[in-house]
Amino acid sequence: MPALTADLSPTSINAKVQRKERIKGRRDFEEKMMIIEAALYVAGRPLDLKTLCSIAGSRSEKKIHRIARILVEEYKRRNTALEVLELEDHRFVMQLKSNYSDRVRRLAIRPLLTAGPLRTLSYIAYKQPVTQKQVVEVRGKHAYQHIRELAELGLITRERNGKDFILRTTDYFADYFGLSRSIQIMKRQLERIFKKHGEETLPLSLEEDERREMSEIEKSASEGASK
Amino acid sequence: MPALTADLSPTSINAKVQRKERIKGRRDFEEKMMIIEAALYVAGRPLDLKTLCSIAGSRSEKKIHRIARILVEEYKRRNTALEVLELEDHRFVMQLKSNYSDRVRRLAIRPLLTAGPLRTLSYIAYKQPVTQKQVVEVRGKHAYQHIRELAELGLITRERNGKDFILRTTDYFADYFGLSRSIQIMKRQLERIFKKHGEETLPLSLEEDERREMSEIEKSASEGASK
Amino acid sequence: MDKAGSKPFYLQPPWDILFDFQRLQKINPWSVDIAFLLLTFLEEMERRAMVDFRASGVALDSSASIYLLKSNLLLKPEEPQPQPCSKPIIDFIPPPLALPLRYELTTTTIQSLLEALNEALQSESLLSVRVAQKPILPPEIIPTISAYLLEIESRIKEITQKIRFLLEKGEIITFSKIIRESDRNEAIRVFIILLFMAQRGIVTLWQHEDFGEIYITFNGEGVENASSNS
Repeated sequence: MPALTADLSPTSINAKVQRKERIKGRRDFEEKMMIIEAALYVAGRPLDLKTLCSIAGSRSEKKIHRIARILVEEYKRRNTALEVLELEDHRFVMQLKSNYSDRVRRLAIRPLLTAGPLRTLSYIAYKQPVTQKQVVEVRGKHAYQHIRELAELGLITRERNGKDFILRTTDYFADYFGLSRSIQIMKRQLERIFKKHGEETLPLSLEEDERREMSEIEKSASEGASK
Repeated sequence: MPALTADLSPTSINAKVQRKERIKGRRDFEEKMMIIEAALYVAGRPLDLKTLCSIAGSRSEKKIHRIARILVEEYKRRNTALEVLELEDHRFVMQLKSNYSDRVRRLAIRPLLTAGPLRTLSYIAYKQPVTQKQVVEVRGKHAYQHIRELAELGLITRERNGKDFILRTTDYFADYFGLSRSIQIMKRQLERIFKKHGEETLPLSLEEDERREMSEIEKSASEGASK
Repeated sequence: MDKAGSKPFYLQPPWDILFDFQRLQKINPWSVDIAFLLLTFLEEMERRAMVDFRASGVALDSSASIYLLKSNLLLKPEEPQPQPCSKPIIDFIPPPLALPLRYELTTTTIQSLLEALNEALQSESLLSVRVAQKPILPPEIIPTISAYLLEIESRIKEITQKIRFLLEKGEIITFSKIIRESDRNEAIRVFIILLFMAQRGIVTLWQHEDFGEIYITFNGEGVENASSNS
């Protein structure tokens, strides 16, 4: 039981200071977690630790990494339609859980890509670097329009090659889908996904086990490359 | 303590059915709450009960209203940078708590519209109902393309009128910018903030007091109209 | 003035080509010397002290159409050729990749809307002033164009120098690089000169898509011919 009179002994003052420090520390921690949450909500794209540090006003990437990971856990614990995920290279993103997307898709602000352009995108990602000519031959004339759209959205790049174009996906594309930025590794990852899901539509976001699998592919691939 | 042997008495079966019903009811409730949350997250603008009902697949506005209100409470309870609010007319919105917006504002990098279409949109909002011909005369030939784009995004409607079209902004437009859905009142609101702010910088989104001011204009305008 | 019933001078050769739309569609645009036609048309009008803005307008419009025909002829072969009905290539087509749904705050706020409104209203007021004060077709524009077209040779030299300069820097030559510091009118003039240069084989122009960048290939011999000619 605490004494009703003020206890001014050195031990007690020390304990009080410590408690205050702890409370201050916890507040700071919560405040930073909420700023990271706010940042991920507003950005709508994966953010790296450097950006999160600068937004949260912290110099320690390690600290921010720890807080962001706790935010990921916090979202898993909550009964919510949203998720916060850690991607490769310690990037974090907030998004809708994939099982809700179909029902609320029509409310999204920006017109999202329809199945046609998404198929073209999928083909480019899998075959890259690939010529525009080949894509059009396989996907049909409409692919010209798809390619324009995909380039406008920053998902692919077009590099002139004589009268043709060489198409490649961008880092933004890799980030968006949580795939590796290395083309070689990404293709292996995609192969795995295509095999698993067959002709079905892919899940909107990667599931936990797939994500693990992906990073294993990546790990083994980069080990192979360094040998 | 529950009996280890199966109890098949009518009272017990009834109780089991009731328990199952309750569990099913709670699951349905939670599912609907998460769909409402998903809808508010993706839309990023206020949604009315009708929209929420259609998304959640429910015919009872009363039920959806109750669930949405519980979501509001749920967000108040959580330690989060986001909030769900009930506006007038029983509309609900998910947004960032205002004390975080300053710090994360710079992460917003993409505009809803580029400068040209935005000018055309603002002109239509201010002059509506306005003919396509007049808009093109003032804004130039490019406005045809702008008008198509704005209609595709659901920001304006085009209603045929002889050889011309009558253009109006949609409810979606009003909600996006936090303006009244009534054209008359919206024009007054635009005039008011236009005059008030002149060359000053406006905040990123409407602050509490502005939201209040807007609804006051709205209230006084509709009272005036009903007299 | 011509007597009522008789044809005005411009409906007679050589100017009649500018007023006969059906013939215009069929002719070889390279066989028409627009500079000559416009210049003599103006001189004739001055001589007769007869100013007819409608006729000037039509003449200008037809000249523009001829330039368009010329540019179409030059650029057409570079557009993607329709594929002959070959067998569709059978290839593994993976399932579509679906984008995850993420909310993203846009930079467009009510302030952006109001700023845009301010600009739109300003241009509206400018428009009313413009309509009231300025004649639709300033008469001096026609002599300016004609005089300019007479300087084709010196302009070709100038642009050739620019292209050479870019080539020396090892750059890909595009229309936008050549007009980098030019205003709109100058850009149009450069474009017309480029059409002349292409017709003479000094350069080849190609474009990937309508309204896209114009790429310029420099043909060495053509230039030597052109410079020795001039």
